[in-house]
Amino acid sequence: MANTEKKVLSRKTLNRSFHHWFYGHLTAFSQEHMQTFGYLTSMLPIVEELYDNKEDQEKAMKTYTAFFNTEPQLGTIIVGITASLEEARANQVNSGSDGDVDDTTINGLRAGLMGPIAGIGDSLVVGTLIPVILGIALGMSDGGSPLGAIFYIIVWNLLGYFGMRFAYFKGYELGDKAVGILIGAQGKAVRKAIATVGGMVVGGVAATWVTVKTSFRLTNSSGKAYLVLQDKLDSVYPGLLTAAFIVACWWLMAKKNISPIKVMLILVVVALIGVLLGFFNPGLTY
Amino acid sequence: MANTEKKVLSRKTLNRSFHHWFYGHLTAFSQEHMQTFGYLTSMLPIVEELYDNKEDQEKAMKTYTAFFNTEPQLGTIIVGITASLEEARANQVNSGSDGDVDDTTINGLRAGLMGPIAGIGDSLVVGTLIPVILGIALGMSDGGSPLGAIFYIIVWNLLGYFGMRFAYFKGYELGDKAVGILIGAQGKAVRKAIATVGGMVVGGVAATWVTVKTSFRLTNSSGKAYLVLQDKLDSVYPGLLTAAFIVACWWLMAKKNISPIKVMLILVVVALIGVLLGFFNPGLTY
Amino acid sequence: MANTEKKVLSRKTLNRSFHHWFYGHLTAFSQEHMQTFGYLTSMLPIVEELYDNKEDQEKAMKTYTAFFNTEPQLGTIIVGITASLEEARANQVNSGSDGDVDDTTINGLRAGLMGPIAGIGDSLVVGTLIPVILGIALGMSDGGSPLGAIFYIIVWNLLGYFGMRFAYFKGYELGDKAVGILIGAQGKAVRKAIATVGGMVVGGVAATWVTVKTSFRLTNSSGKAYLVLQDKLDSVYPGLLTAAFIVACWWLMAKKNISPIKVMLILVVVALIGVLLGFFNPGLTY
Amino acid sequence: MTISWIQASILGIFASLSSMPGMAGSTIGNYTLGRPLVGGLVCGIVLGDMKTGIAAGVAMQLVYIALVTPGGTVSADLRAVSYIGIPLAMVAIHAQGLSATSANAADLAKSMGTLVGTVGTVLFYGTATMNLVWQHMGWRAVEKGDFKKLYAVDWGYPWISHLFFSFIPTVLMTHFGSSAVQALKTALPMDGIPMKTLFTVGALLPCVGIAILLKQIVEGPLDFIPFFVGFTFAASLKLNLVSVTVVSLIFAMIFYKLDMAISTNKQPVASSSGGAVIDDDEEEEDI
Amino acid sequence: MTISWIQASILGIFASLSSMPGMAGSTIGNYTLGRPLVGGLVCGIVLGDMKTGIAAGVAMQLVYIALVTPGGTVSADLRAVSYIGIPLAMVAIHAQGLSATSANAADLAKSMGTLVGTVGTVLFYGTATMNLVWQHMGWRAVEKGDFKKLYAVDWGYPWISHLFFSFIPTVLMTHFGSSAVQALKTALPMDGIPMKTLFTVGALLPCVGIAILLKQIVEGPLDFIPFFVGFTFAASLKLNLVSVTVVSLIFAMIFYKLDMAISTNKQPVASSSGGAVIDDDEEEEDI
Amino acid sequence: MTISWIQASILGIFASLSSMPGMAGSTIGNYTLGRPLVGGLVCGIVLGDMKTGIAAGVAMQLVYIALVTPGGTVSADLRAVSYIGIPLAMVAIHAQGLSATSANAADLAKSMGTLVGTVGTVLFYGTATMNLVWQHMGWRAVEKGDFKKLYAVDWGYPWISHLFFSFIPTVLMTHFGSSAVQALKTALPMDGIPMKTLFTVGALLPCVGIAILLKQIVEGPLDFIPFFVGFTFAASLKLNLVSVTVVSLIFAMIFYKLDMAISTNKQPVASSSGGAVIDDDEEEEDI
Ligand SMILES: OC[C@H]1O[C@H](O)[C@@H](O)[C@@H](O)[C@@H]1O
Ligand SMILES: OC[C@H]1O[C@H](O)[C@@H](O)[C@@H](O)[C@@H]1O
Ligand SMILES: OC[C@H]1O[C@H](O)[C@@H](O)[C@@H](O)[C@@H]1O
Repeated sequence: MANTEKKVLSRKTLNRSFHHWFYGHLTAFSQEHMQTFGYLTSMLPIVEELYDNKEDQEKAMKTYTAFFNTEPQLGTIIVGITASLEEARANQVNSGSDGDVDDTTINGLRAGLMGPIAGIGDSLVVGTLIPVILGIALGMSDGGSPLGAIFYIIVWNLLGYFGMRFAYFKGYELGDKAVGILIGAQGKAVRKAIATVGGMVVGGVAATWVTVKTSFRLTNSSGKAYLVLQDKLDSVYPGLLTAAFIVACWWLMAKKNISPIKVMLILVVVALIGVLLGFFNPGLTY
Repeated sequence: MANTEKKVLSRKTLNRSFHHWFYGHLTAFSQEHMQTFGYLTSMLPIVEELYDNKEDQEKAMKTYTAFFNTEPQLGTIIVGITASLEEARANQVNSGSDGDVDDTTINGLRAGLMGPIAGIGDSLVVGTLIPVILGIALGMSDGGSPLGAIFYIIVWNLLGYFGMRFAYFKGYELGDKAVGILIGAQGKAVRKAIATVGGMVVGGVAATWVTVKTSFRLTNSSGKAYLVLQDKLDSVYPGLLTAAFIVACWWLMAKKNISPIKVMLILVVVALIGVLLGFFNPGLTY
Repeated sequence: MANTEKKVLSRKTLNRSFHHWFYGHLTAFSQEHMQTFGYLTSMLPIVEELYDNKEDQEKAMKTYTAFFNTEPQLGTIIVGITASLEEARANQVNSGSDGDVDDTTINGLRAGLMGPIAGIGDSLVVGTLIPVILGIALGMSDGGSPLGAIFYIIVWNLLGYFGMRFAYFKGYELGDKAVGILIGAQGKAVRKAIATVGGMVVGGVAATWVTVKTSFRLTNSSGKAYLVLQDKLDSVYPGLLTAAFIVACWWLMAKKNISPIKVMLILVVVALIGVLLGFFNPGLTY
Repeated sequence: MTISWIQASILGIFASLSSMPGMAGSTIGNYTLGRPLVGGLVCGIVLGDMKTGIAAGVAMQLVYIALVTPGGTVSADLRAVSYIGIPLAMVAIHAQGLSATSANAADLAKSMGTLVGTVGTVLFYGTATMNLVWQHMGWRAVEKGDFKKLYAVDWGYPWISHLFFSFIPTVLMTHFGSSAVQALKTALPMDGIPMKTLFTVGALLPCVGIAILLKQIVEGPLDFIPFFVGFTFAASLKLNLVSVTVVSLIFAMIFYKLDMAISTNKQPVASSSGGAVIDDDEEEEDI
Repeated sequence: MTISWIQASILGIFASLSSMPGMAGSTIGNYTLGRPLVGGLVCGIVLGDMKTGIAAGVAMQLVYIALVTPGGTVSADLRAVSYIGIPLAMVAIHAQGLSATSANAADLAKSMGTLVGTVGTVLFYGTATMNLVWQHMGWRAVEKGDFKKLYAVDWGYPWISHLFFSFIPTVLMTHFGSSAVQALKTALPMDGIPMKTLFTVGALLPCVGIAILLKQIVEGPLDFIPFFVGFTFAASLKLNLVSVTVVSLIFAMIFYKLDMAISTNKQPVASSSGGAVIDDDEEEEDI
Repeated sequence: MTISWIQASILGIFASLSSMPGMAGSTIGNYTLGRPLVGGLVCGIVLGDMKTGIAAGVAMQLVYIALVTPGGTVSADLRAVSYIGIPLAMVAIHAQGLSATSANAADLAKSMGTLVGTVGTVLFYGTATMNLVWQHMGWRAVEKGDFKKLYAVDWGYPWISHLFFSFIPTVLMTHFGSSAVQALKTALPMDGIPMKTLFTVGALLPCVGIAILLKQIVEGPLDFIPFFVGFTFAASLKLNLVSVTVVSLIFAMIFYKLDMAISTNKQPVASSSGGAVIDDDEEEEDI
């Protein structure tokens, strides 16, 4: 009964699967099932091509009804990996052999990867890469220029689309061998390198775009200022006040576990007190 | 006769001991005994608390009449270590046991540590850390502003006081285990890191605060200068002449073993010749 | 018949040999024999001193009629090495012993070293060191000043002469032990370090001395320019257009294997099209 | 400046596309259209004042530069920030007669946008909850083996959730909100404490955005160093951000190689001489 | 400008506190009050011209920025520099009619301060020698077991040494020295060779201070590199010193990690494959 | 500006000395006198207008900054660039009435010099080929054991090759070429397409020079980083090249140490746990 013809997924099917994921990973999001439906629509073309009879298809699809959630960009690699595993399983089924790829393998791997990749992806893609591109784009938006926004749209979408495409096909190609690369020593070193770029660019963004300035000054009787606090502070270290406020916010959140929203409220209080004391003054008039 | 109750130095006594050292390590300095009396006054509260009878106290104090000298800031750790060893010895004595902490151990350790720590401390604390803080403070003294001096007083004294406090209690806590940390691989790497900061800041201090300028210029018949040597030199490398003089002084001292005072005398001669040749001219008038 | 007196090359002879090489390594160059005649004239004083009888001299000189070509500056070390090997061979011959230094050894070593050293020397000395010195010198040539050229002449010739001298005598001293140093791990690390300096300085040279500018601008009806492309590009990254052209040229040569001359021709075409489109305009008039 | 029904509807569509679970996929939707920088461009075009739109977008982008939504935990809703906050901020800037590219306009935008964004998180939870209805239909289809229906569940029905939680709120708030904002001018004078505080808060808010980023990057005190070096490059040397990025690459390369050197180094050590040196990587963070 | 007995006495007390073996402990005394930067502030306040005091202090601080006194080897005495040299320099600056913050005033201060500082080392040796008397009393107390007496020996009696070697010299030299300095003006004209040389020497002296620091840091030619990079940052990029420090931190971090990588690396190598690679750290210095 | 027979002859001698296989040895000849920067100085002195000479030399030096001639493969002939191209360029700059130090003069020089340099490679092959004659004489001498003759072969006879392929072409082309260049002015107006293109090409040509250098340095994409960091330092921070070099040293030191750390690291790993980690150095280039 063994069918010796080995099934190989067509490029066209893989493309469809990828695009289903690219578009639909979050569209039907709920707190309960998160990306599960996105996953199902991505696997559907795969399953339809691999299994000729309805029953096998249903059985295969059931695998992917298990809960799934990860960072969608980097997570594309998991979809690619399961495409490859599904292919292997289909060939087992067709050849009637008792292979080692089954429901448990696939879902174990999916569940094992989705956590780490959510962490890495959220911090590297959403938390570092996007802010870096945004930071650069902000620098091109001087005077209300649309250049920055256009730059961001193009660069991010090219990186996003082709990066995810690359991840999908790399995942398909490597199958479960992809796991090592994502989590091994080299992966760690790459993350360290990206974090370095991220740290420096974020510093640059802070210095370029955030400006906390005090209006405090001491004037003598004739009205001439003999102490302009802001200038003194900047002569110590340019941007000192800005840096101090950022570090203070970081400290409240990271060391005191205060939520961002509460920190914002604290800033409102600080602003009010500062305004009352004459430390802050935006200097507005009609 | 063994007394099972283990003696533990009270926080108050350790504090007193620390403050005696903080204040008095050098006050009665002489070339012969150097910091020995400072050490004695630091150990006195310890010894008084640990030993109830006068005889034991005298015996313990005798240990610390041995010559002692090290860099006082970093050296605080040694005082902390001996406080801990003395405690151990007192417990041996009280329990009547033949312990392994005795005069020889303590003085061996004191003598073994005071040399390296003098070297490390003199070069890192007095030779690098203080110049770095001073260098930064100089930058805040523009136009005769007291900001720099105040900055130095505050930063150095906070670092000095709490740093020494930390060293004392770390030493007490770790006992003789502290030795490894000070001299091991990590200690070396930390020193390398500090030396890097030191080197760069000293370079910055030199460029910001030292200015050697030549007044040499060639003028044509109508009095217009067609060669201003200082400008030419700065276009090659800003501060070239300053850097050259510094390296020359370094070379005389480091490679020719000429003492700083002799180098200063050489500079007097160089200045005289330079003035006579018109290379140097401070350009003063009443 | 063994002559126990060991021959040692005199300093004077080594000096003559070195100077013959320093001057004559390429003077009689042909595509067929390249540096062979330069090598022969360098070895002649050596051979004449080591062998008293004509026959031995002829035999020794024959060794060096084998083809030789390498990067001449760094290659000096090979001449030094063979001077030392020839000395060893002469002592074997004179003592009548059957030593292990013969024609084959010497020419094997010469042939084995000349390739790698040509590669290293061409890229490090001619391709990195000289451009770095030239780059610095260019910076001193502002406004047609001869300072840069004079700087280059002095620095390069001092480095060249004493560097080659050092290589020669180091080669003589180490004999065949020199080989390891040139090719081992430390040699590789040194090359990496030099390449880093090279890369950064070349970047500096490019930014300082190469200027590709577009004259493209959009003007409104009243003639005021509302988009000056060059300014926009520089606000994204100063020197963007220059950098882009350099990378494009690199890409054509390195990735498309197009020869420099063809790339130059492409630039002529690009210039013509750019001029016609108003992208480039040197803005000349009489 | 007023916002017509048509303009409000276009903004409503963009709100639907760009929200978290939005209808354009997260790459194009939330991560592109949802970013305030892009939202500023869109609002600027729709409301016919691109300059103000982008200036307001840039200002808000800073506050939300670090917005990550791990596991669907949403601390601010970008559809509200970008397509309700920015239009209202634009109206306010016009009403107050501020120059579009002034720091004051930016501060006003930040305060307003942040308020809207924080309040707007309710829209996110609304959308996600309503999607449960369609997912329920999806499970039934799966059971029946009617897989084709999944496409409708994943790509189609959620539009209904967005009609209620993205489109309608955006249309209403931008259309009517604009007159409310106009009224503010008379109520709160510019040199009064409330407005001064509002503008000051606007200037302080991006500190939170940057601090959130920092939280992600900083694991030990040493991790502050790249941040401050970048800060110094930009603040003291006036390097622009592309240049900062270029310079940061050489440090990235160094740390990459260092990490590789240390980790390939540790392996044989670990196996041969025990765990003594293993944790020096962690230790160094504590210095 | 003259210096009254009262002003001179206050300076004398500070001299006692800040000398090496000084009465305020080395942290607060020698390393704080003794530094010419702080001395300049004190003298400025005492003599009623803070600006000149600080400017002179800054100038001298540069010459002595590297002052380390290993094992009690004192090459310049800071009590003399800070509390005799600075006051006299202030008087001279006034006498010559120089602007307090001019380079010329600084050069004058450096020359004068260095002279006084070098000569003043005799005060250090005097103090230390006189302390032998009290220490002798201390040993007797130790023998008798009268330990409480050690407090007087360590904290009290040395004040007597300082009366003779810090207080009195300072009082006399500042009080009378000021008129001597005044007389200089007529004796040595500003455009004569001696004054020109004096001022030039003043400009050159800090090179020695920096060079001493360098001597401490530089062990091989490679150690010059951080120095020159820092120099370039400040000279060519006009970075201020806090900024230089911030940037230096990333290099410090790199070298720390490199050193750790190399040393954890060497250990297993050493034990497994012999000493061949051990000394590459030293070798590199020789390049 | 014209070039007399005497001036032309001096240029001819320098051409002989500085060519590849030139008569002054490669250190002094090709690598010193042959470099356009030095050629510009020489031509400037010979033709009595140093400023224009150096400006033209600087311009051309950029195009040929990377000129390496591996294994006698010569892509441009420096004798022709430096001693035919520069003089003609100087004449052209004068004829066109351009300011010596203007960008336009530089662009003109680059275009002209590159043309001459490329065409001039024929002189190199001529010289090298003619040298075969003297080498033939050399081999005969070697066979006869008449070694002293080698000096004449290596140092003397090649002058004859240079008479034909360096001296005469230089003399003729500079002397007569100058009038040809003068005639160009009337033929090609400055605001016409050909001249505009010529000048634009001149501005673009150095890109090739730099790109050749890059080709040598860049082995993987990571190697672009130092280049761009140097570019940023100079372009954005206006650091001059000595300063760039100084800053580059600290990175050089880091990479040196990293490489040593990695390579001493690999050895024991390789021998103990197999090849698994060996090729990470190569791998990293592929990222
Ligand atoms: O945390 C992983 C992942 O969880 C959810 O799917 C969303 O919040 C995503 O934005 C996030 O990336
Ligand atoms: O050298 C160690 C130590 O010796 C003496 O105690 C004094 O000179 C100190 O300043 C120095 O730190
Ligand atoms: O490539 C090695 C060497 O070959 C030839 O001798 C010449 O082209 C030299 O310039 C080159 O250095």
